[in-house]
Amino acid sequence: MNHFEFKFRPSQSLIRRLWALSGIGALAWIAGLVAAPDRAWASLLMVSFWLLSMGLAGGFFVAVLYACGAGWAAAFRRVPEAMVAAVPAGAVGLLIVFLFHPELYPWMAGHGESSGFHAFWLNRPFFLARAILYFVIWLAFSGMLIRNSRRQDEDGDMAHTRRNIRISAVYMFVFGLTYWLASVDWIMSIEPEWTSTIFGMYHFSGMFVSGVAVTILLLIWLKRSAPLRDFVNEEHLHDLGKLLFAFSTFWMYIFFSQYMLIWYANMTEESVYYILRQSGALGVLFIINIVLNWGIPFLVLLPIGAKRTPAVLGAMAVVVLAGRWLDLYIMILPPVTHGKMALPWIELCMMIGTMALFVLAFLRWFVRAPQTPVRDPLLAQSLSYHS
Amino acid sequence: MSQFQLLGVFEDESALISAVKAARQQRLRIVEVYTPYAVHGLERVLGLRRSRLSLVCLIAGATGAIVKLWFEFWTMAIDWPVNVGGKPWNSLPAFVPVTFEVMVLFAGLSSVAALLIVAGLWPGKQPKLIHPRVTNDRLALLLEENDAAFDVGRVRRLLEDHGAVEVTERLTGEEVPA
Amino acid sequence: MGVNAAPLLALDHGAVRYFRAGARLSKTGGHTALACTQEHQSLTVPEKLRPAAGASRPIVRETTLEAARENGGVRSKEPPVPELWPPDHPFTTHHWAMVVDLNACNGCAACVVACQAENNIPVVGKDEMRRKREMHWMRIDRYYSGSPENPLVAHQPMFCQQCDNAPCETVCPVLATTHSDEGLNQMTYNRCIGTRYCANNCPYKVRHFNWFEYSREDRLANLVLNPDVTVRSRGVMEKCTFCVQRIQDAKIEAKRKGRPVHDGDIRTACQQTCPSKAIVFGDLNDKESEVARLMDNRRRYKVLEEINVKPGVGYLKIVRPEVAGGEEKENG
Amino acid sequence: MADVALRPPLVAGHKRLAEVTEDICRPMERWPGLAWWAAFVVAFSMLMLGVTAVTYEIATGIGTWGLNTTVGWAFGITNFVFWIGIGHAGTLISAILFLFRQRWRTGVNRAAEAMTLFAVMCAGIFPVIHLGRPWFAYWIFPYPNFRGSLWMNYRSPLAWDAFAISTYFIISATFWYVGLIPDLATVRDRANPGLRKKIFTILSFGWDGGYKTWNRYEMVYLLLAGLCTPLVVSVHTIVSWDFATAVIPGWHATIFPPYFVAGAIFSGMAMVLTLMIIARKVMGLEAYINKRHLDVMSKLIITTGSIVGLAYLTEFFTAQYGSNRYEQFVFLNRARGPFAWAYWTMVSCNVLTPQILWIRKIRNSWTLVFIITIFVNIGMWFERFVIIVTSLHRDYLPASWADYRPTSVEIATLIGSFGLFFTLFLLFCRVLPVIAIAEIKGVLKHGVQGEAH
Repeated sequence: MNHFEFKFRPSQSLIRRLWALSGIGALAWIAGLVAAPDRAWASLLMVSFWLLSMGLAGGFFVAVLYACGAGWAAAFRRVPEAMVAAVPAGAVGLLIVFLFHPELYPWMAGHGESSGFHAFWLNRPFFLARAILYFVIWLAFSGMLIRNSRRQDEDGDMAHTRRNIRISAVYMFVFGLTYWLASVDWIMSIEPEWTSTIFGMYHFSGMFVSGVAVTILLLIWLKRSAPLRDFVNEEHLHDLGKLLFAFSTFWMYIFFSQYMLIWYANMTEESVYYILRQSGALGVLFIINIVLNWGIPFLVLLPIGAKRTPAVLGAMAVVVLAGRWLDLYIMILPPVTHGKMALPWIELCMMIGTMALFVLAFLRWFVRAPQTPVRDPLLAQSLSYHS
Repeated sequence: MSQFQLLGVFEDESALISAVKAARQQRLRIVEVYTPYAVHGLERVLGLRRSRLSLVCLIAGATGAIVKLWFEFWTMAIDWPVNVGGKPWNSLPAFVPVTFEVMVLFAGLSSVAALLIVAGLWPGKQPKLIHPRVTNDRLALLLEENDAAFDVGRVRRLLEDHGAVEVTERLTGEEVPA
Repeated sequence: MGVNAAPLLALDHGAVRYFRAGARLSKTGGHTALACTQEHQSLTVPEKLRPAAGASRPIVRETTLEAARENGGVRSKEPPVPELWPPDHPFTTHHWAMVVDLNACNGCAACVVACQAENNIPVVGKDEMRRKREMHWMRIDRYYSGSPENPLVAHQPMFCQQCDNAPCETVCPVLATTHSDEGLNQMTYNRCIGTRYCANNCPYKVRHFNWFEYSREDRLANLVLNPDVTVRSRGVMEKCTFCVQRIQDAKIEAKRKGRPVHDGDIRTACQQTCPSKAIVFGDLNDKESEVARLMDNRRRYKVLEEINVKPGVGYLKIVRPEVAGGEEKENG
Repeated sequence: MADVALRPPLVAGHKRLAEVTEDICRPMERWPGLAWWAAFVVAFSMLMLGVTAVTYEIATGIGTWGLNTTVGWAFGITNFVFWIGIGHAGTLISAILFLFRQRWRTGVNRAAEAMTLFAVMCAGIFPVIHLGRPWFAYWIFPYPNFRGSLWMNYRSPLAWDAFAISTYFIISATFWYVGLIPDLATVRDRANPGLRKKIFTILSFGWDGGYKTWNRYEMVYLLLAGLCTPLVVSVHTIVSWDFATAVIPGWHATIFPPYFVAGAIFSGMAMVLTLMIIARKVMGLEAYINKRHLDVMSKLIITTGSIVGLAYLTEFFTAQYGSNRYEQFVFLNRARGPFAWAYWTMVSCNVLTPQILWIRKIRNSWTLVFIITIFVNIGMWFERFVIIVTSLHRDYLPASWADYRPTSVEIATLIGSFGLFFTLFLLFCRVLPVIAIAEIKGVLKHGVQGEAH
């Protein structure tokens, strides 16, 4: 079997360093539990949701590539496939929060009265059952996609591609529904009185753009450090750069739609959300959030050359990721800290730890299969791709 | 001073591309290539620069956006401030949509205007067709003598070798019979 | 409505006799649609459409005498509503406002007629009435509560609430409806092009549109018009102005006499006519005014204040001997 | 080889360049047939009916429509949003798919762009004629005047709309015309000397096929596509803000922007398919508009239809999940109130019907897809009707609740807008190349030799 030649092993020292970084995150969390338990728990929710979202972004990206018959990306499809490894890790973190710190959700802790559908939807057993259901659906669908993709390495059968196209089409819709509900369940219900119908879409845009950013960073790294040197070229990066540009702008569009409509109507029950997040020091973060998620990437990636330069593109991917972190921070922390800003050492350390954990999970899955889908029918097209 | 020119007419883009490549290799002066559609990859073979019209688009768009945003603020908050529904004088979120539209309008119209100007196109301009079927199914390569070594016979053969179905000799600026 | 009843009158010893014996009712077999403004304003949320969050709407509110008298009848200070907009529109001179005592209102509709006469509001006729296009700037909304056999009735005079954060104003593309620096929501008729967005975006639906040219060149009929008020043409929006002509008149008068406008100098047409004195108009910036005092009343609430439009009209809750479900009750 | 199997050729039947020119230009050089005249007479009569209705309405007053104090917008604005939505698919096909290098677009983009223009014209009429005083419609623009400082209100979504629609029309027309120039030159050079040749000479700007111009032209085309993409999103977003900025429950929803955009693409795609299925039969363009277009566009219909369905679900769910009783009521009232029939028409036509396109057999049948697109067109009209009317007719104060019933004048106006649309489209089919000749020539070889791009 010639595909064993494609096997890639990360160095042990790298793995050790990544574990060390993850340890810092874990220690920060434990220290946080003592120093500022509310923040530590909220931060765990935040990092777990981020980790899960990155995994889901990988799976969704694979589904989109299959469903659109996008040949250009076949060569590096193993990267988003392996990103799915973050889903179980994130799910564990979320379950820890749901099981051991229900106080994060006022409705779970029994604050405030609710009735009717609100009470039916937001009750603990149903909430946990739904969470499990989402995890199962996501893992089942992305698992099927990955399995078929890997099996094709063995037999080169076109039927796997066809099957994956069908699975992807269904998954895209199932994913849209479940990710929206999950974001409502886990993030929006921290403030159970506040609602926004665009919330699911908002999270979707953030998830996808940061997923693309992570893919770009992994590609640049894997291209430099050998395994994808011959499979990834400037054209692939260029197209990913376009995606980063487009979805960063899409995020801005969704952000603006939500903010402008709430600002315009100025109804108290909606505007409290932004009033909390624009007061004091948080107001500065609010602006930085827009700058990171859209302002800088938009201006820098506008010229065509920037999207083809790995250094620039990688830098923008980092900026977008930082933006996503800040976005989640602004969404999750203020209701817990009541808008008071403290030095976010717990959040920052846990962020670094989660990043390391993400890379570890990614590598674990990435080494299990050849780093490129060797017998994919679209591989040739992907390798000779130029826009 | 009128120069001697040779026009090679092709039926197929691949023939044209190979002829262009050969002509460039032999350092012949290519006056222009005429095609019924935008042949992709030909710009690389011809060594044409990327058009800088995108710069026009960018500058016009940015100008439009800035001017409009300023104008909106000026009319709403400075020239004639009117209290509408208690909205702040500086209602930036509400000024964004029109700013965006005007940016697109400026950028789009300026780019097209710039194209028409630099390409010398205007309504009612009489076309100077190099070959009557060049907007239908023929691709044409126009070469011009660039030095004394320009050998008409050799160039004619080169064009024919690369699949030219028709080669005509002409002088600079010569009208084509309709 | 819309039928001439004069032939039924009879002259009896030089006086008009308003009754007649021997009338008989019989079925004509025909149908006619009633043109009635009252009927379709007495709707409540139908059973099958009742939402979970609360079947009734807090539009007409009731309270008990004990609750109303608590703390000397003065309402406790409320924290200011948090805002996304900077407060850059202060009302420095006057801030006109009105308070309606729902307890005093008996639904006689004299205010509606007074308003119509004062403000040259067109009479649109039976057909337009059936299409729900009555032009009254003021209407009496009627809500029922309690059992159908023995219902409790609440009357609520409804007219432009002169919101400080008026949703109607922001959406007008041509600045035909704007806010005055005295807190009035004002219409510029000759600037209106009739998009009707303002009426759609009005939560109280108190804006009225001239669907046709309602005014006519009728030299006799036009003698009843109030010369201080514009006659509106076709295609423009109109609504309650707080009798702005009277406000201006009083301001000019006060200026002429070199004194400030006193509380009570201005009386709107509806206020002037109300037999039970349920309507009070005045300047909120004058802390001694009756309207400012009533705004601090424990019974005072504002209709739809939860959507933060900052209405300029307060209502005083109805006092009932007992209110089902505790101290407060929301009807609608 | 696998690549070829997954991607059939774009143009069937190994056409040669001259054949392409011939195929596309021939129909417009012949005297129209009986079928065209019959269609034209019908469309023109519908247009005249509409002109009569609008003339009567403007002369008499907007009261000739069935609106009332509570329901200030209904049929007219429904038609406006409907037509704007139809227009969006044209831009989607020509601009967005161009950026995504979806080469199948070349078969349909010209007609789709023309459709955009005509749909925007139809749409643009409604905001003007629905005004109380339409003759003052120009007051919505900030023009210098002698009344002192009198501008307009940039905070109003209707003002944004005026800018968005006019920009959209101007840029779409420009984009369309820029795309036409090389083809107009082709038509010019085929024409015998005479009036036709003179007209096309003026229209084609002296295009001579020079490659330096082609190079710049391609750049400008790319720029316009890049501008049109956010533009088309912005236009329907702003249309959605006409409602979403309001405080009326059922209108004020943050999801409106992406939801309206998806709905616009959905309805527009259906209209493109409706028209193209007819046009390909009537005009004999079977080679250029083929099963692949049918398949891809059907898939786009399922995708956007499902997004729209998800948006319905989101709105309904969020209202019930939240604690706003007015919001909850509006959605219960939609499903069970007096306009429940319209609501369920919308749901069944927009969400349920397109789902049968998942079945490949149905997706491959011209007739069945045609029927489904008609359902989608109807459903999307009702979507706008439901959003506008059911939110308005029962809002905050039960005392001001009202009903709405369209009058014959409104229905005649709607018919008239269809008349205008089809009249313009039929004329377009007669006088201009319905398929982008130069672009089709550029992709002629695509797929045939397994060329990878």
